[in-house]
Amino acid sequence: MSVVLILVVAAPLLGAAMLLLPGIADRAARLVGVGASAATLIGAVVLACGFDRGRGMQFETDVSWAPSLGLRFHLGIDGISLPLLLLSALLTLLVAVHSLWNIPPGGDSRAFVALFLLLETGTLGTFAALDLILFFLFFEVVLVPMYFLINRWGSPGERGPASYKFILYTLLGSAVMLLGFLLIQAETGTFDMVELADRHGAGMSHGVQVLAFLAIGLGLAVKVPMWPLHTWLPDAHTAAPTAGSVLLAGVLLKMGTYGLIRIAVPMLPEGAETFAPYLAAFGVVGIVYGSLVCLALLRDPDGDLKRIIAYSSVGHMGFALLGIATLTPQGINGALFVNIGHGLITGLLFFLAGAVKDRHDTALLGRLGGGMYGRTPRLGALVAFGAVAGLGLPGLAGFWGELLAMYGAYEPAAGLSTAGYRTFLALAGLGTVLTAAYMLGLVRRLCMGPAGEAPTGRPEVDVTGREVVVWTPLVALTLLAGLWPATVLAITDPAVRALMGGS
Amino acid sequence: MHLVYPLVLAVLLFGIGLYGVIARRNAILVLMSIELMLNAVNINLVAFDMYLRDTLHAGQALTLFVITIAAAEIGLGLAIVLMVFRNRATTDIPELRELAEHKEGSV
Amino acid sequence: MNLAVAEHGFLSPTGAEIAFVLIGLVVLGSALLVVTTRQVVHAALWLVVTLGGLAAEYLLLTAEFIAWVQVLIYVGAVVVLLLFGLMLTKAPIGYSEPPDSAARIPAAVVALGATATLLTVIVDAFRTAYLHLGDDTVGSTEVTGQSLFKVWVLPFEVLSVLLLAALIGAIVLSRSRSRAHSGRKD
Amino acid sequence: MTVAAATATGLPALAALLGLFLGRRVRPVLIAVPAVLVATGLAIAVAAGIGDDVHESAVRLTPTGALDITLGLRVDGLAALSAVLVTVVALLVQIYSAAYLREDPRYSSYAALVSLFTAAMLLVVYTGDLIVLLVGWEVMGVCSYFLIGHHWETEAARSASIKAFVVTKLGDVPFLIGILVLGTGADSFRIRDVLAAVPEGGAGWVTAGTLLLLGGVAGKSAQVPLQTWLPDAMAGPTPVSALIHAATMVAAGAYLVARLYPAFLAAHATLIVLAVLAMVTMIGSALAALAQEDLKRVLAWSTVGQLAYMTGGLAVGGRDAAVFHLLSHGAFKALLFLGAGVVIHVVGTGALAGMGGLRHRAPIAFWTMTAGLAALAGLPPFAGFFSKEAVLGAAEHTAAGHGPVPQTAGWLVLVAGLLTAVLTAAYATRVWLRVFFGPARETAPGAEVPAHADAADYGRPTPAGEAPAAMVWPLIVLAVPTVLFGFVAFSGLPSLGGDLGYDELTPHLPTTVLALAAFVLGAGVVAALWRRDPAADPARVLGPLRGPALRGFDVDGLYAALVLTPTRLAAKAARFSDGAVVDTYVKGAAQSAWLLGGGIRRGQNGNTRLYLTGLFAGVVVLAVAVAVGS
Repeated sequence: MSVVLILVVAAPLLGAAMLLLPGIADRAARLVGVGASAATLIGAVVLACGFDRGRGMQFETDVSWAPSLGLRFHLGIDGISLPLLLLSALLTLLVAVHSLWNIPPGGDSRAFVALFLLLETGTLGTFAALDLILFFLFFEVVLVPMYFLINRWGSPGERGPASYKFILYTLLGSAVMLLGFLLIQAETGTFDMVELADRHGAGMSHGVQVLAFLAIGLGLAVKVPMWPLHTWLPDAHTAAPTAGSVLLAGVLLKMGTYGLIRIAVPMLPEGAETFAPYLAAFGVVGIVYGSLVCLALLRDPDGDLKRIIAYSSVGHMGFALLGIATLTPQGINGALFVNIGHGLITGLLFFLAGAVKDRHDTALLGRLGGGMYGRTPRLGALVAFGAVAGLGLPGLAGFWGELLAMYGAYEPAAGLSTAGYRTFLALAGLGTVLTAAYMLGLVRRLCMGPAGEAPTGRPEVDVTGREVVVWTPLVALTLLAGLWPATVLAITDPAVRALMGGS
Repeated sequence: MHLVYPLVLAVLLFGIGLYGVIARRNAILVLMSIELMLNAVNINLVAFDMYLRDTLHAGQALTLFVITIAAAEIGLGLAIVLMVFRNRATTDIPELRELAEHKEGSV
Repeated sequence: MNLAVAEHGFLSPTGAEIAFVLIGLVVLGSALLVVTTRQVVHAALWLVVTLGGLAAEYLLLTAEFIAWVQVLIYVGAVVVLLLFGLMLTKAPIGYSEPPDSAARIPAAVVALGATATLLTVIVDAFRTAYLHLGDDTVGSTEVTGQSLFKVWVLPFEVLSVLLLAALIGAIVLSRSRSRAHSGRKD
Repeated sequence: MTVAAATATGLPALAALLGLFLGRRVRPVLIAVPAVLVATGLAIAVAAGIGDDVHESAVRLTPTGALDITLGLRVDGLAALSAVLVTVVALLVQIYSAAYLREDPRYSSYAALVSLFTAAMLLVVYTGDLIVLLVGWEVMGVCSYFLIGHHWETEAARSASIKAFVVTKLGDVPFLIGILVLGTGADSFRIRDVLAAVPEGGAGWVTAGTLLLLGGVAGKSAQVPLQTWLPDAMAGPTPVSALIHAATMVAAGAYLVARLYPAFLAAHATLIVLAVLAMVTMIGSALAALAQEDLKRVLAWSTVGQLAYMTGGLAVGGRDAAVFHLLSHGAFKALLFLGAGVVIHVVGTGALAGMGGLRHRAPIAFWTMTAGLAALAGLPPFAGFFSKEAVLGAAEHTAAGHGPVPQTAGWLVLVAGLLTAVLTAAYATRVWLRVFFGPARETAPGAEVPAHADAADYGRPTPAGEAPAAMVWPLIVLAVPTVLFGFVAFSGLPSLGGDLGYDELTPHLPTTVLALAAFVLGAGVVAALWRRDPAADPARVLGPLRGPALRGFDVDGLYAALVLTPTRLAAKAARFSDGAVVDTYVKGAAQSAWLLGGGIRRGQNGNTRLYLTGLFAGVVVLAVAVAVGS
């Protein structure tokens, strides 16, 4: 019964609840937001300090919640969920600080702050849940605030349809996932993730495992997003406000891959083995496909900057899928590292995109002009840094995840065809080249070229003090994770080995 | 006597009543068909009461109750049919279409 | 063992069974006519024949009290009410309903389907069941009366309340001619 | 020893970080130059003290779930010598560019990037782990991208920078896979374990791994399939070309092969492929160099040729010869580029047409570049002659049938080497004559800037004096090794880690005679053509070949057709398919929900009998189902 973890998960909820009190002015609401998310981050850091890498699940609380349904309020974190917990706490704090000065029009700031605090509770809960239904519950709690964030504070043009598509698509996916959970419970009689993971699918016949994996896999694949099920992501990102985009890309996408690693792979080994090649294939297609679409968007004058970054997320998460699909410890470590790296880099990219959009009143490449090196050199340098990190330059956070995923693909787990996975490896390599092409094309389109005058006529202000405060942690962590990958891998590796049954 | 005879009679009567309820246009004739179906049920009850040699005579008591309720129901049914006739000047069921979904109505 | 020649084989029907079947045929014929005749009033009259036949059936089943109640209430009150209804709705004598084959076919299909299902199920279940109607203690009025007022007192009283409610309802509905017209001007 | 190497690598990196952050406030020179100076001192100390032994030190960088990645150094003779070359050239380039780009607004970021580049190169030189080598490898690529794109105002710089990075990245993909192959084959990513795990007769994974590594080598050292980016990279500032595209980065490919030489020796197939690559690159680039119109592009194509010499030397088992050529080439090519910088600074344009009779206006540049060109052409006393001679010697040794390497590789490299020697002599003399002799052509300053030229150099001819001291002084420093380094052939380089292949550096009679004949032939033909008509361009000797040679044999057109257009089409198709195909399924699902709803709504037409029929029909069906089911 560890209070700290419950506090960490509940803190944002309390913050949101406090906002319901009357008399909280606009400014105070934003401060409450910052306070709550700061408290959560501090709690998460305390957890990290007290975390003992040797032991498996820690800070557990296991309380019966609905005996009739066999539901238990079971929280706990281990090497896999701790980094993600820290990442979402950090990103939410940055969003809170960002929202101190910059809340898009569309509703009062109290609602805005309450919503993203609720979102934080959902994400933290998902990463800490150890009971299938509790996981599902938090998985769903996340959707509603994100829907409102996009619907009310999004860009006026496409926010309506984009938010509908986002919530309906993901709801359908998670409904299918719920069926999978119920099937597992029907076969094994328990919702407890730890016990199911230790059983490694014992007590479930091959057919059931395959069916359950298909259902859960589909539900999670929508969230990852896997290639054919990804069309909601670009629309959601183009319509979402900066805060929404950062949280959507930084944290929500991780729940899909985390679910695969925590639930699907360890609990349904036979299911995983049958579907691994397909997952890998779709992942690799996602990588190449994402970068191709970005290339096309670059050449199109009304291609949207945020849409390009959204498709780059499809590419990055393709690597995570490839890593998971290899079913090897290094592959899964790679997938977890991609999660962390992608969270930091794409978070930074979306913050930058938001800054560019605020300065130019448009995100359309055709009207953005260029020459940011000339007019706003520091912002241009940051965009270049983000793009270079995004294309997976070694020494920055983006590289290690992709390297480990490819390393896993080179030598997949026993039952998988090495020839097939090596072709996936080659395709993924091609994907990195295409990623490099469109990322540098983006830098050329935005930053290089004659300075010229600002398209909006307003004097262009370079990076402001406030923006520096929000972005420095991301830049610093990208460098730290890039130069010293052990910060993440040392935590995740023992947990992944334990999860994979020490294989 | 074989229990089957009353049961078969009840079923056939019930079938005819059912046909009447669906096929008839005049509301009152529909009420008559309902009477037929209720009587079919009564035969069933009485037959089973005899067959099970029930000490409580539940079957017969229930038949009595059914008869009373049927009477009450016919009373009300006719009152409603009269109201409908007074307002719509017809008792043909197919013409009473007020509840139809408006063709052009959007959601 | 062959059912036909069993102890109470079908091939050796008792007198009661023969009478039951004959009256049954009469009841079914008249019921069919109630449902199919185009003369509305004829339908009501055929209904009387059906209910009378049923009362006879009850007698054969030694449910003597039920028979008389049936005759008294159904034939006496209900059919009369129906006739009043017909008259009040200005269904002229000799008025025939226009043929409505569109609804007839599906109705026939559904009715036949239901009947066939019920028949198969019941015949299959109660093929060998046999009613011992010998001693007449079961259906006499005295026995029914005792059980009615000893065991079924509460439902009996509730029923009376129900009848009262139905009575008031019918009166309210039919009497509201004047206020209904004035009330609905909006 | 390894601590000194580690600090040598760390210092420039630190200087880079400081430079980037303190850019505006502190004079960039004060950060960059001292750091490189100390690094040079350390490198020289390490090289002096290394002797024959190999120093190893490693600490685990990170667990990965399978093989660990170690952060460590492996300092041997090869690494020490290369590090000296890198640090010396980097120091000279930093000093040179301090003067060359003094009034450039973005000099601080430039200096920081050059320091970061030096740190990355030293990391590649010293590291003991293949994955960390890849990290250094790609950081160098990104630094070259940023430095080529330094003058991002001009379109040439913009496209050249992306082209350089994407082409090298294309080469780096097989490079990464090759590392994975070697790593899993030797069950460790450390170079020491990989070399130890290579079986005597060679193995499948060794050949596969080394072949894949060739992709990265071809990309980074601009060998045939991926050489198109180097000539365009001349759009970057000249000192950058001197440092990155002459001495260090491009040599990293050859250095890697030398570093993993036992593995390559065991894979004969790889050596043959390497030999063929080297042959084609040598001849093609020499022809292209002869036909170029811009001084820096001539030097760029000649670098591609000289690199092919090194890979040729490696292909025929002459590791020591190749490294010897790497070192000497690093020296004299850096000299030539810096000299070219001075010449362009004086004349104001990079085109050969605009130059002539400069021996009076830029005397120091004249003498030092003469030494450089002589070394390049292979005139005896200079370093180039001895190193090229060593490579030809190794080739002849293998061609004669000795040594483990297949004979065919030997013959290929020998023949190509001699042919290239002729062509090199030709274009060296042509450049020498056209730049320093003949009538002084006065092209108006600000003449139209050829597309690929380096914008910063143009439009500022300084009639007065040759160039500031800081630009001229490094030339002299580089001239010393260009002249004297050749005599190292007799004493032999400090042992480069065991007797690997043919380590005899002293010139042999037959190859020396052939080489001298080639020189005389090449230089003589060009001199004769020049004497007959000084104004005309001696390149007309190429005749029909001149056009394609100028355009680099249209490899760019080939790439555009085979790679760029299909990618563009695939991109359009992907975007179309995303919008039309995948999305229509999603929208279709939504639409079908609407239609279903509409259909059911139409059923509610108010006909009560219809409802009753439906109801009873349902009941009957259920009853039948239950009856049949039970």
